[in-house]
Amino acid sequence: MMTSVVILTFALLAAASVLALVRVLIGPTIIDRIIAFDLVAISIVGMMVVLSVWWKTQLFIEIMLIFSLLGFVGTVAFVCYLHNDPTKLKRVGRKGTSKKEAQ
Amino acid sequence: MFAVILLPALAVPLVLALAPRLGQRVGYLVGAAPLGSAGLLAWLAASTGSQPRVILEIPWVPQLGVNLSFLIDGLSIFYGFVICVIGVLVCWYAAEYLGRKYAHARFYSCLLFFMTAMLGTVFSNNLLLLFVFWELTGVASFLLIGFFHESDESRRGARQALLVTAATGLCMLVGIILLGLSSGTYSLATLADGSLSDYKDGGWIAASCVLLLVGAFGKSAQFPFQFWLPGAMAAPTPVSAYLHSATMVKLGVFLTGRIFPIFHSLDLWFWLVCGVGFFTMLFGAFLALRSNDLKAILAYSTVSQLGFLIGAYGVGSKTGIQADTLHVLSHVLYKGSLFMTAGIVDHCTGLRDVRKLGGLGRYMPVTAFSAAIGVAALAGLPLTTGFISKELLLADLVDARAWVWFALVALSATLTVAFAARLFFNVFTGSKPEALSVHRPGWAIQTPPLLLALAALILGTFPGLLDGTLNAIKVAGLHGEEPIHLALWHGFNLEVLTTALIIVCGGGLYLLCQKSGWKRAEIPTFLRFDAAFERGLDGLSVFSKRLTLALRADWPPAYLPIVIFFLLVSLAGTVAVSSSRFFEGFSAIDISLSPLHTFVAVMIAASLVGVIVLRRWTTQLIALSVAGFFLTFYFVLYRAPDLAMTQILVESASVVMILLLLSRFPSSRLFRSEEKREAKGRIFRVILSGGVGLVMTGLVLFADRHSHPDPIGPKYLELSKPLAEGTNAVNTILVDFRGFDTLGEITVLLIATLGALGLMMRYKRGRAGNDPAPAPGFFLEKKRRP
Amino acid sequence: MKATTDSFLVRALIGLVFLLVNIVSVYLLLRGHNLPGGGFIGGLMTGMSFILLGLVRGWEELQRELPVPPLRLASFGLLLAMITGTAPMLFGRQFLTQYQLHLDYVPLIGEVHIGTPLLFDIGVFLLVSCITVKLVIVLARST
Amino acid sequence: MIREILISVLLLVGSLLVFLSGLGLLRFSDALCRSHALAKASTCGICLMLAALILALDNDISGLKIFLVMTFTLLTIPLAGHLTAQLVYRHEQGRLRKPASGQKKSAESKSSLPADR
Repeated sequence: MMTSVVILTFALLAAASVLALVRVLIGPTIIDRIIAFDLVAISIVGMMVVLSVWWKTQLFIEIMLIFSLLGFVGTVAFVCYLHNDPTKLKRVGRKGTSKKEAQ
Repeated sequence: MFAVILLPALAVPLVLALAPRLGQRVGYLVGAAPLGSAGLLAWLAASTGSQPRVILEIPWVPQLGVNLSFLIDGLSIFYGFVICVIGVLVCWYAAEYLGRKYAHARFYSCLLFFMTAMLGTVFSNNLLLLFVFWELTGVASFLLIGFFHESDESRRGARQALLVTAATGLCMLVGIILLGLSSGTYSLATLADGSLSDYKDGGWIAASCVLLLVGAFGKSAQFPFQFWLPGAMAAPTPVSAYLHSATMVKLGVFLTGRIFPIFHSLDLWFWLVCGVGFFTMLFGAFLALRSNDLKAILAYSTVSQLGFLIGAYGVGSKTGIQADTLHVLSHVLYKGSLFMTAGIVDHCTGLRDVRKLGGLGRYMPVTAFSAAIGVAALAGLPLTTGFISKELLLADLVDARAWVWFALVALSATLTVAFAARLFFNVFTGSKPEALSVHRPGWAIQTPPLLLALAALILGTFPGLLDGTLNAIKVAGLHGEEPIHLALWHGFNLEVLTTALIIVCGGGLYLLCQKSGWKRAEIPTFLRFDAAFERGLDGLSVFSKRLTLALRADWPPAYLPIVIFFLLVSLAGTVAVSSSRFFEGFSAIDISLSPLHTFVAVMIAASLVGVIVLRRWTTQLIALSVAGFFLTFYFVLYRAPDLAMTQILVESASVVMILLLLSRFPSSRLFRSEEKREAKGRIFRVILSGGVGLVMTGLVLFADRHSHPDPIGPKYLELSKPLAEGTNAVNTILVDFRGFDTLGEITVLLIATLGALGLMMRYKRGRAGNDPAPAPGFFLEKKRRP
Repeated sequence: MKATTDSFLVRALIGLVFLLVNIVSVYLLLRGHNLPGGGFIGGLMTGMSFILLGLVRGWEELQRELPVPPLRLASFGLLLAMITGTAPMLFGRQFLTQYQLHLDYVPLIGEVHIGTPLLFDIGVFLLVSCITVKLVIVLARST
Repeated sequence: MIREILISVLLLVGSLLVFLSGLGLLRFSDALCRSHALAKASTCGICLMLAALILALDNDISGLKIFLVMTFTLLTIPLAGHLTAQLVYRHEQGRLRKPASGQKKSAESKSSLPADR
């Protein structure tokens, strides 16, 4: 019973991270990518929780904490980077569409 | 024994302390050091006699067979005396020659350092130790030649001398190692009496003999390497008198003497040594005839006399050498005095060009007298030691029936007579050109050359005095058995006839050239090896600059693909070559994909594809950190928490730093031009990275199949608890078992940070405009001003 | 990265996050010998927390706030590691021999097991954290 | 036995929530809503899973630590969401579409945010 639950949870988390990855790849603006990056971090933490539930070990508690910390630091870093330089936000498209956007 | 070698070196601190106060007179005090060494040496020679005795066998690097072992035998004692006695005279002469304004402390400490190096070379028994001291003399000569470091010419001369002697020194080192490997020992004493045949593989012996001789030729400025000696004349005259006539250039002769007992039975010995020696003698004499600067003439004459000395070793190879020490002694005496007189002339008139000098005899009679004796000895006129040594060499040549060399020696002797006569008559006699202002030199500066000249004269007229000492310092393997008997007159034989002929022709040649006013007396350009050497050096630096630019070392995206491409080609090549052995284990791999691992691997691959596909730097960075997160999760799957933590922390720290770096560029517009250029190389780079990935997987699989028989991992796990009292093996290894590595790592970390700070600070100031050179390597700075 | 986010919320909470992270990093450092953790990881976490602080509050202010210049602390860390390495040589033992001490009745904590590797680890901790902080500050302020 | 059931329920609900936030991330039309989805759903999901972990590892020290992890995630993820939302808001100012007054209007209004490949 327990293993089937673990497998199902894992599948769900994996699906979440796949979705997040898709968003990272196609995300129109950078902010979508940042959000997706954060979700990836969270889904990995989730996976670790499932693993430690399955293996009944306490080893991974610190790593979960570190992962969430680093997810946060990554987001803050990207946001601060974008905050100072709004030009990066604009759409830099192919074949000159960015000119039209820029006005 | 140590005292003899180290006394001059010990005197250096003394000199450094006293020089500021004593100023010029410190020279006399410095003279005491070689005098002390000479005294000690005399006591040592008296107590041991001249049988070769190895003293002081102190192991220095036992694994390499290098030990501090010194050898006392006739040859080394003789050279030791030459170094010390001439050293005293040179110090005395330098005290007078260097006026107020020169840095006495630096000069004398270099000189003493040189003396120690010379004594060390002469007395060392272990070949590698000899090499060490050999290179030290090279360094000392570099310092001394470049004493007037303001003038570009002396800097060039010093660099040239160092490069040539060091290069030939390297060849010598290879020769020494070859000899050591094939004969099993580096100590000269055992090598000397061991016969050549019993060494393991004879093939190497010829090679090591040639290489050792190349080292000797380089140091003694023989044919291909003779151009550095005239260049070294930019040194102050005491240095020229000491290093470049009496001692340092004699090292090549000394080495030939040392390795004579080992290699003389080789047939190539006769041809190589005599050939190079006597050809250099002729070549040097020819160049001396054609040069005008006083010291240049003396330099080229030294080159030719060294050829004479080295050739002497080649001649007597069957019966053993007769009186090589006599040849060396006579050359030291007259060449030393000639250099010193040249120094006095230069000191008093400030000129060194023979054509502008004349009639100085009236102003400095004592110098003229000693110059006359020196020139007579150089030309080999009777009543001087020069005559006796030339006679002996000619006698050897006649015995050995080597008529080719005999003619060569005779020819170069006539040329020597010609330029020797020019040296004396054009400078000291004849009318004094009015433009010349001459002030009379003090008697103190004239006595050292006078002493040397008188010694040459007295020993020339009464050679018998030398018989006792020459027989005493015979070396078993080197010198012939029967005692030498020197006499002024050996009766009416071929040598006397040729000498008379030489003198007459030489005089005729001198008169001929005098009449033609020495117009053709300048060295043709194709013979100017030193100019060619300089051009070679400059060409080298230009080539390297162009190469770095061609490789676009400053624009990483351009040269990284090339580097990776070659990595790929080499790896793929090795795999292809040994493909059978490489792939034989692969069939046994069980491809059981656990769903979890594959999922994570797929995710990593997907996010990396994202990195390639996405356009802008920031988006690529996000995709990259996603890949990093998944990679860390991989470690978690393998139950490696420490590793996962470190990996993720380092990775996100670097992501933040890259972001900071990115925010430095005002906007991505700046990269427009770069990105255009990047686009077309993209496919090539994708294939390249694919290739690297493939090769890496291959290597990993290969390594997996051939793991080490008894890996150390498990041992650490067992020992971690009992020894280090810690259950976390990763940390106990880091801190306890391999604590030393960690210590090293954190030191490196600190140093690397300081380096990085240096670069970043420099860049910051650069932008503030007050820093002349902006940070190197930031291609932004160089190519385009944003 | 001159001005950072001006949202009040982040500025207020970052202090709490900073505190939490540093507690965990010291905890990781101290238990390093027996459980996953250790000098490097602790040092990096502290470094990250300072980076976080700098990101939110601005680098100049962080530079001013730092109690002690980071490079000096880093070199002190190296010195500490060096001392723990060379000290045993004074007693005739080999370089870097480690000593362990087992205390049973420490008043507050009970049974404690400390040793010189801990000192070594603290040295590493100081060095790594200060280096990360210094590098990031200089990199940020040089834009 | 009850513990097993409780753990599995918590785990399933938690991961479901995280999955939903992923889905939301993909389905929502513009960045603001996406940050909204991220901030709320995934935090709750993670906390539930951590609670399951507390139950799974029954020794109390690790429970305390997990509680610390829980507070940390509760603290940071919404903060991240807030930051991104603020950035989007500051960047877009007036151009965000009004709250959908009528169903019709919101359907046809394309995402005003410029898409960025």
